[in-house]
Amino acid sequence: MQASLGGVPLVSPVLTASGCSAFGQELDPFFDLTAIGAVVTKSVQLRARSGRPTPRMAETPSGMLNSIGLQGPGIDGLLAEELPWLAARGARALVSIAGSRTEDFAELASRLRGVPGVLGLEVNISCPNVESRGEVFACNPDASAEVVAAVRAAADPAHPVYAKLTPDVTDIVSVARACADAGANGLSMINTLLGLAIDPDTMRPVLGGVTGGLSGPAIRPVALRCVWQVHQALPNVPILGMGGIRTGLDALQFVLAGAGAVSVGTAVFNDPSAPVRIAEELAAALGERGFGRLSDAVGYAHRRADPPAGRHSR
Amino acid sequence: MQASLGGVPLVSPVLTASGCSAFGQELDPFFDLTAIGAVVTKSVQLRARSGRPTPRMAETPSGMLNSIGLQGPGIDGLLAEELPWLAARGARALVSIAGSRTEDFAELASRLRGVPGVLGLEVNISCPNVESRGEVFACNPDASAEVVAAVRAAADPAHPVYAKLTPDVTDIVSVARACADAGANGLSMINTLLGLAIDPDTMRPVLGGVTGGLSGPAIRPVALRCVWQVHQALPNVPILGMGGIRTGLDALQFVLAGAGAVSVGTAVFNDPSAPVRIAEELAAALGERGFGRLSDAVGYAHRRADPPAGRHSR
Amino acid sequence: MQGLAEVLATRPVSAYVELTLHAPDIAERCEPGQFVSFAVGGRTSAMLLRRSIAISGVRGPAITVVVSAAGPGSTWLTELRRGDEVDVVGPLGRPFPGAPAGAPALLVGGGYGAAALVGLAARLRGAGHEVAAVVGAATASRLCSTDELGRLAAPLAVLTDDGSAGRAGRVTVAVAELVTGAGVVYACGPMGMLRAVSELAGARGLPCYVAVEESMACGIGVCMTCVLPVVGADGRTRFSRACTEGPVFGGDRVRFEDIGTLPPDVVGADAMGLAPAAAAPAGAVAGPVVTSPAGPGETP
Amino acid sequence: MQGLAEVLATRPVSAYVELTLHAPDIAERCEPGQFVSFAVGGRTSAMLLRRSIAISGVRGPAITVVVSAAGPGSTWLTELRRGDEVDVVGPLGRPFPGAPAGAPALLVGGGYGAAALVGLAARLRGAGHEVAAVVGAATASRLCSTDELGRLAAPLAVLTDDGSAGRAGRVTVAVAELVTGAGVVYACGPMGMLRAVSELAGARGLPCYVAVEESMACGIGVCMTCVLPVVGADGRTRFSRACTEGPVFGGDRVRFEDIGTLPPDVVGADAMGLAPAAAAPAGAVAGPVVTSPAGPGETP
Ligand SMILES: Cc1cc2nc3c(=O)[nH]c(=O)nc-3n(C[C@H](O)[C@H](O)[C@H](O)COP(=O)(O)OP(=O)(O)OC[C@H]3O[C@@H](n4cnc5c(N)ncnc54)[C@H](O)[C@@H]3O)c2cc1C
Ligand SMILES: Cc1cc2nc3c(=O)[nH]c(=O)nc-3n(C[C@H](O)[C@H](O)[C@H](O)COP(=O)(O)OP(=O)(O)OC[C@H]3O[C@@H](n4cnc5c(N)ncnc54)[C@H](O)[C@@H]3O)c2cc1C
Ligand SMILES: Cc1cc2nc3c(=O)[nH]c(=O)nc-3n(C[C@H](O)[C@H](O)[C@H](O)COP(=O)(O)O)c2cc1C
Ligand SMILES: Cc1cc2nc3c(=O)[nH]c(=O)nc-3n(C[C@H](O)[C@H](O)[C@H](O)COP(=O)(O)O)c2cc1C
Ligand code: FES
Ligand code: FES
Repeated sequence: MQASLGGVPLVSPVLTASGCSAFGQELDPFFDLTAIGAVVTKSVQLRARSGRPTPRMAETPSGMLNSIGLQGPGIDGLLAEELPWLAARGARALVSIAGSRTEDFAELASRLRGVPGVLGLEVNISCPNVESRGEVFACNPDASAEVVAAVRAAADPAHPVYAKLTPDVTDIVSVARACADAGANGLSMINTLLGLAIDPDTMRPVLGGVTGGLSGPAIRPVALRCVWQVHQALPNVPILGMGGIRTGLDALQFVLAGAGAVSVGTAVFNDPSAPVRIAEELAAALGERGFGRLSDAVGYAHRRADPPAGRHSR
Repeated sequence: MQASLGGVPLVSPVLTASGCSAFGQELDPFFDLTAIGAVVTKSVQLRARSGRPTPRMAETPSGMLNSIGLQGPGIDGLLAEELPWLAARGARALVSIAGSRTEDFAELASRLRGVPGVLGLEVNISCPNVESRGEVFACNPDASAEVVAAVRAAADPAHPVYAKLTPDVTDIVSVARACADAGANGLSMINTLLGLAIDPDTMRPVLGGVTGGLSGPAIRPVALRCVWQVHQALPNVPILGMGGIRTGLDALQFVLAGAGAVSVGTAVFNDPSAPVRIAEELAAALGERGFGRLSDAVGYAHRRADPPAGRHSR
Repeated sequence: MQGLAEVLATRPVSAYVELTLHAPDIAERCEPGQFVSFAVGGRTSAMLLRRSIAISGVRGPAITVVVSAAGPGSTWLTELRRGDEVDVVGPLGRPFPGAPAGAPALLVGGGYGAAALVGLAARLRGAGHEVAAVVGAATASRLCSTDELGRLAAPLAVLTDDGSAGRAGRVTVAVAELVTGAGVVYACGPMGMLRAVSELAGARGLPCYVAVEESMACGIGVCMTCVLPVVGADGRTRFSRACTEGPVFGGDRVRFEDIGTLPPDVVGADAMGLAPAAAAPAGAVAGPVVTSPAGPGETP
Repeated sequence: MQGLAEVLATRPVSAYVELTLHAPDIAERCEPGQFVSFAVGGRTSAMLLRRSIAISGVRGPAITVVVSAAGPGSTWLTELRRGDEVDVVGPLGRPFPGAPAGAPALLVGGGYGAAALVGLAARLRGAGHEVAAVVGAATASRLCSTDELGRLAAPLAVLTDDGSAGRAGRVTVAVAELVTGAGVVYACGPMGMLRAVSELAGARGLPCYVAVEESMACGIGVCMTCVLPVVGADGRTRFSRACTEGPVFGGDRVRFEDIGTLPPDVVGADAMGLAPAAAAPAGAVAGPVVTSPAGPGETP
């Protein structure tokens, strides 16, 4: 079931999600890492980061809150150990980069030029978890565009650059458009929603970071709405869709809404082999519905035309 | 457990939610309508509305999408039948009003002046379901302030005016502040999140209205975050908190985050007697934690002080 | 009435499962055509909404329902075991109205819809009415309650689309034959069947009552998700709630062809199409304005 | 390794429930100190995250776990019935290291933590080590595995805070007495107990291994929610994952007093406090900058 990410061919349209697969090593016992589209790595910054104090998680109805604070080895550690490990196994990495200043993003992009096994870059302008005095980049079209342009300019021309958007904005289409105009080769949608949980016993927020990012099936309808609106407005901009995907039929909804590929994040915590299972289920679902190629189904739900000759049980 | 809504005393801090209790009559067989804080009525407009074509609902993980389109009898029907029915039984109504123009809201407010049984007004500037060419009022601080000011001016001085906010904004605090500055006596938070579901068989959006409002436990962390942020910024503005409340401990979280009263909506579909059950559970939870009065607990999680001498099981 | 009912027995019935539940409060007050709604999935389930299921029979303090495993919620119901408890609300909705004095009744059931007619057949026979019945389904395994109705109705015509049981063909074929001898018609099953039966009865001026199905979020009349266009006594069409104004409606009152649409003559339809800035241009047909969402959200 | 395990038996054990599960792949490879993680709540549950439970024993192709009903997930596990199937992943985490040759071992279990020591006691005895044990709990009903450990360890000291069973007092009292005769100490139970035992062992320069508990979203090392400050071989403190670098750590390596905080000397802590606009003012202690969220969200 061939797919692609900003023109780069993928063996499968299903990828992991940044922060839900570390750097791939821990998932290796559960499935063949070369069988999925790519491992999307934990957002990395220039310097190593400890991350926030615990508690860093709270379970919520059909979801969870996390406040990790982008713990990670930093670009040097990534280049020295994590990426070589993946490349040695023929696995592909979509490297997620993050920073609190435009220059940081640009430097990260250039450090990753020509690195073996790196498929492309996911620019995390929307992760809500790390302290900063300013606003989330992705809440501001201009700030987002600035980062995307800088990354596009500094990055390896062979690396597609995907800008990752937050749903916590009044008009996600304006941010999407700004990123596309600034040279993004595609858009990753959505990051977590900002949420809170209070422990009824301690009567304080559960998370050390007070608020945290909400993910999992609970947010799937919001993620689908964002993909729908952005594809409706920018039908030619490739979308990597994510947010609560647990089954092939969930992934199918994202494809029909306009996503050319999907990421599976929180569902991996419930089912470590979810990415390969979901890819199989998606392939079967597309076949049953008469889609010869994945690309025929992308954005199909927007088009008024009758469904193809495939099975319709309703 | 006394509580109040913008200064007006309530017999209980638990109310129904607009659109989840029609006008109270259908819930009468399930619990004593005079025992809850108030019935928050389905948003009414000047004219009767048919509402959207079906399908109008889709179940989602720990929640649901709805696209009703504000079906209702219109203000004349409300004044003739629904409100008199409630007043005759000694039940209190917080009347939700909606419109597509500021003048509509003002006229509704004036039509409700002095009407028996009416406790106050909830101004629905954020319901995402009815067609209009313009933006949702509550997505724009100025538009919201304009409506609130007009309603406050036209409404019965004895009626507290609560502005109902949407979470689908970049900065809910700016909208909250604009409403408070415009004279709102309190803020109802949150309305539904805009979401979408696609039927994998028809491969079209499930809802006739394409997108719909997401509600239920799935959105509770987002609702709590909104109450937290607004109470943090505007500690003296009363908050009616709602969004996925199913148990007394859920309600307690909203109180600790800053809500002086709560609405229970989608949970009623699962448990028609939820409002009275939740009120009992909340009262017990407050007592167990050493809170003599509800008001002592409002916003407690923000204050660094040690918890009162109540039970701490951790 | 809301509470926990114990599952007394569970019995496979062709492709369905019949559950017998100890629910004295419901058994004592329910009437044929009414339904109950179950909380599904267990205490920690992500399925928040109740599932509405017709009451098929009453045996003393127990009620019976026949459940077809469609999606996850109904499937969960079919997996309940003897001794389990299930949270049920009911009886809900308006039952089948009585038959005109002495009128011979024709009952038409499609798929599991036939189960909701068994209690009605017994009640009509008890009141001295002649009862004939037509039961149909796509295939033999989807037939339901043919034994029970066989004991109560004469004649009983059984049809399957694929001819795997009874006569081959749709129920409407048998209805057309039997309707001439009937004085009142009752039907329960898929919408298409209800429409055809209503037309057959209407053509002969016979009173006809149909029990409809519409997706229900609350089942108790507070959410407005289960509406369909129904002509009222005043001749005006309104979006009426299947769960409280129904599920039983006069067959001639339901605008089957308009279900899922917004007919311009529905009460309040005119208010839906208004552009915010200006009133709808004169003469503009305020038809179903199915535009994609206008920006980030739609104003109220 | 991931799959469905059948519940072979379920037995109440004081305030807990012992489950015996048919899981040959896990039984054949697991070692004392490792854990498994269960999907809970059933197919349609809103509880997405797995619950981590220590492996208490192995019997041929079966493993046993002892579950304490805390919240909804563990409560669901305690309600499993014989014949039910449960989705389990494991064995997970790093086991207890071996004891130094000939060293007499002291095992210290708190509450259900004692269950994770039974397999270890058997292994150590099998390798010729003397094994003494101390088992404690708040009250008699919270004690666990006293019989099993009684058969494997001598002496076995049993204590309860409220004196309702064995000696009255905290386990540390008995540990202080028995630690002098020990060459290695193993402990599993509440964090406070692990800290006290580690200090007692450390004071005598004894190797000490503790199995910690931290809230786990994934249990397999991909989410970074289960970290605690642990001093590495290079002397530098890192936020280490309890699920993969643990759950067993050297007692002297865990900075118990800093759990739940961000000590400034943790690797990468300096990067956390940086103001976006300018570098942190010289000399500013980049301590735990616990400010409330800075506006609608926090930049990465
Ligand atoms: C008045 C009435 C009586 C009914 N009687 C029976 C009966 O006797 N036996 C039987 O097997 N089924 C009956 N149904 C249909 C039954 O309610 C649906 O099959 C069931 O709700 C589908 O839920 P699910 O979880 O299997 O499917 P899903 O598709 O997962 O359901 C998702 C949501 O949509 C709603 N929904 C989906 N399909 C329907 C539908 N056809 N009708 C109502 N709600 C739906 C569900 O209630 C749920 O809230 C009746 C429905 C109504 C309205
Ligand atoms: C390595 C390890 C071994 C354990 N061994 C056992 C055992 O043998 N027997 C036993 O009864 N319990 C054991 N626990 C604790 C058990 O995992 C928690 O009690 C359980 O996860 C709580 O889930 P809940 O649904 O009951 O509570 P909830 O509070 O509803 O849990 C909500 C979420 O927080 C997590 N969580 C809450 N408390 C804990 C905790 N103390 N540890 C880990 N996660 C937590 C849950 O996993 C869940 O994701 C162990 C935990 C760990 C980390
Ligand atoms: C524990 C955790 C850590 C995450 N870390 C990151 C991150 O570092 N960078 C990022 O862009 N998104 C991060 N995310 C967001 C996910 O990549 C994804 O966008 C979001 O969780 C929605 O997808 P899901 O519901 O499938 O998990 C994280 C999510 C979780 C649950
Ligand atoms: C079926 C349905 C109809 C609703 N109608 C309205 C409405 O007319 N006006 C309004 O302000 N909110 C409406 N809401 C939003 C609720 O009042 C409430 O803000 C939201 O559902 C979150 O609370 P909950 O999760 O407890 O339902 C509706 C919600 C549902 C589910
Ligand atoms: S299902 Fe809610 S009104 Fe009928
Ligand atoms: S629980 Fe996810 S990394 Fe340890």
